[in-house]
Formats: sequence, C-alpha cells, structure tokens
Amino acid sequence: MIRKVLIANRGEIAIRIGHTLREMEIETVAVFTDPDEHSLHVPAADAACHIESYLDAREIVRAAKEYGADAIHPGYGFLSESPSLSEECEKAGIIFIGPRPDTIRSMGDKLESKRVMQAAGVPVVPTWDGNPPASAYPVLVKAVGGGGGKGMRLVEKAEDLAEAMASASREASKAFNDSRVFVEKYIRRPRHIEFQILGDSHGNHIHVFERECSIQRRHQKIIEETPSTAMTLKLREEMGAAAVAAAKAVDYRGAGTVEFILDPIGSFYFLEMNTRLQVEHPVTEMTTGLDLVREQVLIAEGQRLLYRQADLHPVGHSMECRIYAEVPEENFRPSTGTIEIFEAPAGPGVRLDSGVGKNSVVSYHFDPLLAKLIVWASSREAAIDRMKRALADFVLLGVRNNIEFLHRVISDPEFSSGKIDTGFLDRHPELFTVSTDVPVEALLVASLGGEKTVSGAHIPDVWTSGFWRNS
Amino acid sequence: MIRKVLIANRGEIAIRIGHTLREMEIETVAVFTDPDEHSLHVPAADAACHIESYLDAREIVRAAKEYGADAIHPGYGFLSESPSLSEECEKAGIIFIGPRPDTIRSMGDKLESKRVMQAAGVPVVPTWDGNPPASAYPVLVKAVGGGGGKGMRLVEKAEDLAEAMASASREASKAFNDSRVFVEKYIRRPRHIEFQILGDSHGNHIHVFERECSIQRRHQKIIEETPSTAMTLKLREEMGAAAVAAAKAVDYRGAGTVEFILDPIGSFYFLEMNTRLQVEHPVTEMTTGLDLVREQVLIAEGQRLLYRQADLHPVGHSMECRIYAEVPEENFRPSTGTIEIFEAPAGPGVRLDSGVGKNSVVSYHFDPLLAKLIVWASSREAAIDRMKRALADFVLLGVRNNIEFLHRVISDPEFSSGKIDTGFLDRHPELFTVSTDVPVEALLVASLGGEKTVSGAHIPDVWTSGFWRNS
Amino acid sequence: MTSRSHGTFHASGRSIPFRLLEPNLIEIDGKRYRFYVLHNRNEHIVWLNGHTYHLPRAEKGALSHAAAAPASGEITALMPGKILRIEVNAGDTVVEKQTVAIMESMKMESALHAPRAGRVAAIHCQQGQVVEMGELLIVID
Amino acid sequence: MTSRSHGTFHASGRSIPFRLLEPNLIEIDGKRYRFYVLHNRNEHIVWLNGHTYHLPRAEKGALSHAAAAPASGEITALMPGKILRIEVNAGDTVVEKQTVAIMESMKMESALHAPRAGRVAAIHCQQGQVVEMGELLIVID
Repeated sequence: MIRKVLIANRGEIAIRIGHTLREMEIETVAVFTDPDEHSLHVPAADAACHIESYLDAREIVRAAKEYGADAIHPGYGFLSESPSLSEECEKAGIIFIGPRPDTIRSMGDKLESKRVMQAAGVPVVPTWDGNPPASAYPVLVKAVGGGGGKGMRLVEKAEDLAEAMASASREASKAFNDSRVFVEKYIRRPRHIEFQILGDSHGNHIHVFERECSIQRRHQKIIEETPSTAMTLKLREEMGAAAVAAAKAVDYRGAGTVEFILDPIGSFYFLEMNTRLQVEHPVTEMTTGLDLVREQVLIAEGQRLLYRQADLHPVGHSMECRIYAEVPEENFRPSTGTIEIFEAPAGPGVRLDSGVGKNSVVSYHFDPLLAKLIVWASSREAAIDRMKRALADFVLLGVRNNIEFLHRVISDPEFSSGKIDTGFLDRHPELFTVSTDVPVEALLVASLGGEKTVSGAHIPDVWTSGFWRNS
Repeated sequence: MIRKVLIANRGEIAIRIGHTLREMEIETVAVFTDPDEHSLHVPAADAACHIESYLDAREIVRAAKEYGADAIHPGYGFLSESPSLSEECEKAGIIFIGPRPDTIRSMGDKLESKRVMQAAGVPVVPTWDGNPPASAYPVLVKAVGGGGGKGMRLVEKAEDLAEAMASASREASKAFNDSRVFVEKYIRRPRHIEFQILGDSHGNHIHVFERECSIQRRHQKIIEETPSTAMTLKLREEMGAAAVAAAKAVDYRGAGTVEFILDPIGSFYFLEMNTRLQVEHPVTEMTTGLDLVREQVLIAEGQRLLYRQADLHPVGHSMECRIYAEVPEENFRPSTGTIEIFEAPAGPGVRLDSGVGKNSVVSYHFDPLLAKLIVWASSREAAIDRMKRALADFVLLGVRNNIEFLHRVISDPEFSSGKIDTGFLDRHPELFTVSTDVPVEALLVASLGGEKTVSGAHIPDVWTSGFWRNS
Repeated sequence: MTSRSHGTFHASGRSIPFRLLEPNLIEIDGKRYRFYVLHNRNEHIVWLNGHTYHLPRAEKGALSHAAAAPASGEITALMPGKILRIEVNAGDTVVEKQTVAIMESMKMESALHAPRAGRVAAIHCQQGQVVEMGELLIVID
Repeated sequence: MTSRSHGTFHASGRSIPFRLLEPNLIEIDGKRYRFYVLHNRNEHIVWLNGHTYHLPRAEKGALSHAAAAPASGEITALMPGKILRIEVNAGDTVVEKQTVAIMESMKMESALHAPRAGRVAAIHCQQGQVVEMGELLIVID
C-alpha cells in the first residue's frame, strides 16, 4: 500500500494528481522551484519541498526520502519519460508510479522504439537516421529523446535539413537532455490518433480506446477528443489490437499511450509510445469512467487490473481544449503576466483542470499550458455546444490566451463536420485573423474606469472624440 | 423550435437551466424580485425582468410576453407544480416546459394522485382524509398541494393530530397556496426511492432508473444517490415498471419523478408524483449521460424520445450533497448573512451547481439551499471518497452551513455500508454533536488578524492568556 | 524562502513556532494547514483544513447565552426571520411549552414555546416584524 | 431598480444610453452585456460577452509599432524570455533573414532574424539576459 506520494511536477497536472491521491487517502508532497514559490500546486499538497530543478532526479528522490514518501508520481513532461527518475527510485527503494526504467529507455528512444514495434508486427512510419532519399521529402525532424512538438521541424527541401536538424537538436537537448534527432517520412493530411493503454505487473494489458489529437499548432495538440470521427468499429478493433500488441511487446506496466498516424485512406503507423500519463487523459476518463491516476497507483502497488477489455464501454463524447498563455493571432507567441481576473466556467458536463487562478503569476520559465477545459456530452454535437458555452463563460484576463481562438476553431463548420487532420489550422488562416474593429460597447465599458457609479458626465472627452474608432 | 425561454425561478436551478439553454443556443430571460436584485441568476441570463412575486403566474406570463419568450421553464418549487402557470401559458400561446395542466392538477392533489395510481395497479400507501383508526399510528400529516417536507408532520399519538394538522395546514397554505392536508400511514424504517421518468407527446414513456433519497432531515432530503444500495435487478425492474405504469396512467409529458416508499422487506408503495425537474436530478444525469433539461426542452418542442428503455445503461455511482445555509448542530436552524469566502471544490468527477458565490447575500426570504455538490465515480466507495475530498476542499464562510455535517454523515460506517433509511439521522445523534474544543492552531490562525505579515510580537496578549481554551 | 513570515505563538505555557507560507497557508509546528479567517462583530470564524471554528469575541456572546439558558424566561429569536403571529398578550398566563408565537424563516414555520410557566411580562415584537437571530421577543415572568 | 447607475455615452455623434446593473453587468442600448475591464499601463483590456478587446492607451504603443514595422532595422523581443545566444557581433554585415540571436520562452526556442541586410550597429543585450516583450535587442544600420 502506498501511503505518501511525492508529486514530481507542477501546474494543473500536479493539482489533478493530488485530487485523486487525496481521495485514496494518500498523503501528498509537492516540490517547487523558486519561480513556483507561490504557485497553486504548492498549497494543494499536504507538504511541500523546495528544489533547485524539476529535472534533477537525485534531488527529487532525496526530497521524497526526506519527507517520508514511499512513491513518486512524475506527471507528464519533466522527468516522466527519463529513465533516471525510475532508476533512482529503484535504488532508493521508492515506488516509481510508471513503467520500469528499461521500458522508458527503449520507448524514449524513438528509433529503438520503432525497431521494437516493427519486430512485434506493429506498422511503423518509414524513418532515417539523417539522410532520407530525395523522394522522401517532405520529412519531419524529430527528437530521439521526447515528444510534445519539442525538437520537431517540418522540412520541405533537402537543403533546409541541416539547419532544421541543428535547431531541433539544440531544442531537444534543452528539453530532454538528449540532443539526438532523426528523420521521419511526413505523411500528408494525417490524423494523429492515440490509444490509451494500461498494463499491470501480472501480464495483463488492455487498451482504453482512442483519442483524436489532430488539431495541433506547431506540432503541439490544442484540442483533443474521443471518440474520433475517423473511427469505425473495424478500425478501432485493428488499432486497439495494435496498441495492445505494442504494450505486450514491452510488457508495459502502468498507464501509457500508443500514438499512431492515420492517413486519409485508413492506413495507420506507430509513431511513438508515451510512457506516462498524457495531458489529454481526461477525455478518456470522461467517457470510460476510469480514473487513470487511480489506476496508475493501483498498478504501482502491484494490483491486478480489475476488468478486461470486454468490460470497458465508452459512453458519449468528450473534448478537451488546452488553455495556453499565448497569442494565436500573433504566431502563437507566449504571453506572461499576472492573472487579474479568473472566472471559471461551470455546469453539467464541464471539468476544468487548472494550474492557475486569480493572482497567479505566469512567467517565462515554464510551459504556457495554464489549464485544460474538458467537457462531456452524449454526442459530439452536444459536446461542441457545451464547449462553446464553457469557453464563452471563461474569463481569464491579465495574461493573453487562446480562449477566443479555441472558440473560433470549434465553431468552424469543417471542425464540426469532423473532417479534421493535423493540417487543419494551416488550412484555416482566417481563424487567426481577428477584426481590429472595436465595438462602441467596448469603448463604453473601458470608459467606466472600474468605478461602480458612473454617469455621462464622468466620461472623459477622449471617449467622445471617436479616437478609438481608428485604432 | 424554442428560441427564447423565461426561467421562472432563482438560485442554483435557474443558473443550471440557463447552462443547458445556452448550449442549445436558446436565449434566456431571468426574473427576479427585490431581494434577488443582486443574485447570480440575474446576470447569468441574456435578459432579466423584475417581478413582484415568483408565485404570480399571470405576472410571469406577462413578463414572458414582454420579453418575447416563446417558452417558460418553471424549475422546481414556486409555480412548477401549480397548474396555474401551465394554464396561463396555454392561454397566452406560450410553451410551458412541463406537463399539461390536468396532469399537474391531478398529481398535485396527493389524494387524487393516489386514486389514479391505485386504479392503474400501482401499489399505494394507506391514506385517510383526517381520522385514521387508532391502530394506524404513527401517521404522517402531509399537504395535498405539495411536497419537499413542507406542511409535513409526524404524529405518534391521536391527541397530537389536531395541532399537527393545523400547523401543517398553515405551512402548506403559505408554501402551496392550498391549505388542505391529509393523513398517511407512517412506514417504519422506510427508504425513500424515486424513479425518474420521461414521456413525450407521442405516447412514449420510459424510466431513467432510481434515486435513493433516504438521508433526510425534517423530511427534507440532504444526500441523494444512484444506484440505490437497496436495489436488486429484480426490484429495479418491478419498481421501474410501476413508475412507467404511473407515467402511462396520466400520459405523462416531460420529465417527472415517481416517489416510492420501500419498506425493509422489499415492498414498495407509490407516494407521489413530482411533475417537474427534481432538485436531485444531477445524479441521474451523471450516471446516464442524459441532460434532463435538454430532454425537457426537446419534449416541449414536440420531439419524440430518441431512445427506448433498453438503450439506457447507467454507469458508475453518483451522489449529491445539498449545501444548506443552516446549522445542523442547532436543530438545523437557518442561517443568513453574506458569503465572504467561497472556494469551490474542483477536479475529476466533481460538479457544483451553485446559486451563490463570493459576496452573495443569503436572506431569510428564500429556501436555504445554496448549492448542490455532485460527484461521480466508478463505484459507491470511490464516490464517497471523492465526496469527502470535495467537501473538505469546499470553503464557504460568512453564512453558517452544513458542509462539515455532510462530511460527518458520509464518513459514518453505517452510511458507507449502505444500510440507510429515512430514520438514519435520528439514529445518529452523535453526528450532531461537535466538540467545542478549539485547537490551539485555530487560535493561532485567528490571531493573525488577516494580516499578511505577522510576527510573534504582533500577537495581542489575549492570545497568550489561554482565554480561548475555556470557550 | 527567507521572505516568508514567521513567528512564535504563546498559549497556555506552550510556545509554538509557525510560518505563514501563503496568505491562506500556514505551517504550525512543522505541519501545514490551509486556513481562512473572518473577523465578525461577535466572533472570529476560523476555517482550518476542512473544520470551521467559531470563537466568540470577548465576554459578550449574548447569543450563546440566550441559547444556552432558555429557561430564563426570555424568549429570543433562534434564527433570523419574520414574526408570523403572536399567540399571547401581555399579562396572559402561560404553561410550560405553550406556543407563544410563530416565526417563519426561509419558508419554514417554527413555533416559539414558553420556556417555563408564568405570566407574559413583555412583548418586544409585533406581527410581520423581521427580527435578527438572538433578538429578545417575549419575556415570561 | 432606480438605485442602479446609468448614463449616456457619446461617441462619433451617437448618444448611447447605458445602465450599470451590477459591477460586471451592463445594459447598453437595451441589450445586456457581461463585462470585465483591466486598465494596464499600455492598454485597456475589455472582456465583453466572450470577446476580449485590447485598446492601446493614448499615442504610445511602442510595442505595436515595433511589431508593425519590423523592416526598420530594430530587432525587438517578440516575447518575454531569455537570450540563449547572440550569433553576430557589432560591426558584422548581415543579410536579410539571417539569424542574429536565439531566444527561449516557455521552453520553446525561437530565432530572431535580421529584418533587412545591413551592418550590426548596436547590440543591447547579452547572452543569458532575461528580456521583456518589445525590448530593443539589436540594431541593424
């Protein structure tokens, strides 16, 4: 039995993991670096330990020891896919809530993982170490050491390959402490479809259905949903079987994700396996009723999965929008600042996993993911309606963000039709263009100056000059 | 198609109805009386109309006309079970989102409704107009005109009947504008189990499973859940069939609830039919995925139910705690004031339907229901764990409330075992007793005086005298 | 970390170290607590890790006195609300537990009873009046 | 209802009646809007029924100027972040679109390019420095 868990992460995922742990009556220990001293994941835990870096496995294991934690949950990002934390835990006699170090190592190496999957009969995307034939272009440069769009570059022409590999390599080195990159065939109009898998330490492996993650910006997901509109019963059965084969190939222990590329004619290819909880795991939770963090803990305790593949029946439709501190209209530039107004949406079928609230400071130190807005409804159409309503209710001011952009994306008729692929945003430049017209109502409201009592006489002249009409 | 709905209610239910209507792209009109001028349901709507009374059907229909609403949603309480609003709507050519006036009238008369159900073969509780035989005691005095614990009295001895009937009659007159009361056999250790029903205007009637509502104070529900721990597949089938028979007996249109009493040996009796949305409807939504307000609107538009009985499969377990402005430890006396701190719980499987927030004023004018905290989880045990965590996270200060009391109730081993009935709270007086000891940590915190910077020197002498240790 | 406020709390001969970590997070004697405090006219209200404590201010606390000693002959409002009806007149003789008035609060009626037998000495309220909790309504001699 | 604040807004020859219903609810010309306003140093930010508007204050708005006219030879930080590396020296000749520096913000690298060909006239930042959005980094003559 696990009694106390150190959560080796920050932001929304640290808080979300804490929710489940506390429901399991497991004590929680937060870690935080200097810029996170006042972040919300710190008071959410039963105890908190200051650390120098979220990337130092030894320091984190030392903190776990010091605070009497018998297990460590890595979350996603940071050390979640580095074998070092899993290894240091083994050495220290602390349970790592995740796969064995060798699984992390072989799946973390994107070239090695493809070799393993190919051997297991799972279809994989054509891949090269560095010099693809001219006929293979366009290609993707990707980091051997990790995913999430970091260290990834699309290269259309052979002459651009060298710079792309160099730049990707630097980014990868920083993000994953591993500068190796490789080249992969770029599949046109692909969908990104992934399968959640679960494996216990008794050799049982199941999949928990797919997630459609095709709406991406800069190779990073922004909207995810399940079920996928691309899925037929037959395709789900085939891809699910491939996902379970992938899990069995490495005797996977814990919760993981098998990512596939699905091309327009229905062929699919193994892309990579993420050996951790995924950012978008909530949509699977909403449709299957599983609490994936609880499953992770039970598996880490050595328990058997309590259900078989045939016992799982997803219900309804779930969609997630990632709320980022960024300006989509200005090439997704990150934004920083202090959140001065934070009014969260509520109501039936709405879940908000947030790492921030009123007065939270968003700095340039971390990933710009602020929160995840997740909805569930009985159909995709109803889920979109619900998401539109929830996004329209969500007020987050003080840090520029993508809430309105997400509203425009899910309001797009092509999105509603479900005919999406990873090129969706590139095909819709109009979603990035906002009218610069400021309605007179906004001018009026700005003129109120925050005073609770106003009258016509209080409005300064500038507001009557029509000046703002030109801005 | 309904385009604009006037919501003839206030508080959490007005806000919750608005959520669904806005998702259906239906405009909303709120109504409010003077004490509700600053209540949250007013800004939540697209428009709002000041009225003199929530109980004046003509005024409400006039407001709907004035604001161009083509339908009225009554919510629960107020005019929801008065045939007058349904009738006034018919006269004015406005859609009433609820049953026909004759259904409301016959089911609203608790004596007439029993006659109808008895004729339809549904088992009913023995009932008298006023003078039960001596052998029938204890009996319950109940209002002909409504439910919700109002106008209800338990009478143990014949000599107390007259006063109980007089007092119940006064309360009923005020609550339902109908002073008639009747007497019903009181069943010992009963469970209160109700079935959600849906009927369209094409003669289709289904049930949407049961809700267990046995945890009551003063005959008013405080914790509801589904499924019921009393239920077997066979009993659910029998009671479900009785509920559908009840719906068919009046060709029920809309969403309604058939309430039953279940005795310890498994016999059940029709108690009454509530011809409206129920306070506890969310637990049904959480386990079935139906949005009951959406169903109400679709039925009111004349649409057919899109599913049959066999299509509905409830999943997991859901529980609701009613957050009341009352002091359970002091005989549930109502409490008023201004909510100065409001920190809502969040996380997976947690839904809060609230009518209040920070700065809301809770006055003596209305029902003390502030909010409903609803959780869903895969099992009853996990749902209880989740509810405990959510209640522990919920901070509501400025108005005394029952949050800690609810936490004690669901932490009780007898509650966890599922062996509950309507006498549960009476059997557990210890749940009403709180230690008057104030821990030294609370004294310390009180001494901080709300200052963000404190030091030992700032603590006033009184805090070192030990004075509070005696309080 | 040095920027955080800290101090020592002295009570009943104990000295308890504490550090204020955040506006609503405190470490006391090495253990962390989430907390909120309201300072009202009559009491301090402390929320601490899911428990709420009401600490009456100084010696007043007339309310808790009224609630604790109902046999005194003073009938006070047990909740804020409206006086629906007064069922006695000044000078009437009442028996113990006799209903003397009916109040309404939050749509619930409740009866006020004579705490003991006696004579109605004074009536401090009238029908329809809105009263605060703890307000003196009727006195029985 | 009479207690609510109201007034008339004059803009571009129109007179628009409004009533402030709640701190964050306003009725303008008969229609209701939920709204929030932030008044920052450089701009007013207005949230109105789900849309956010950024209204620059007065004539300054150096930032939008920098963004709008990148061909001026001034290279400014397009986002707050850290200068990872400066790839040119003062006096160097650069071609258009040549990478002159690498910045990092929120774990993403991005390259800063010369807006036009020319000579590096001045470098106003150094490696490792944390810079604000709009800060002038490098000038190309």
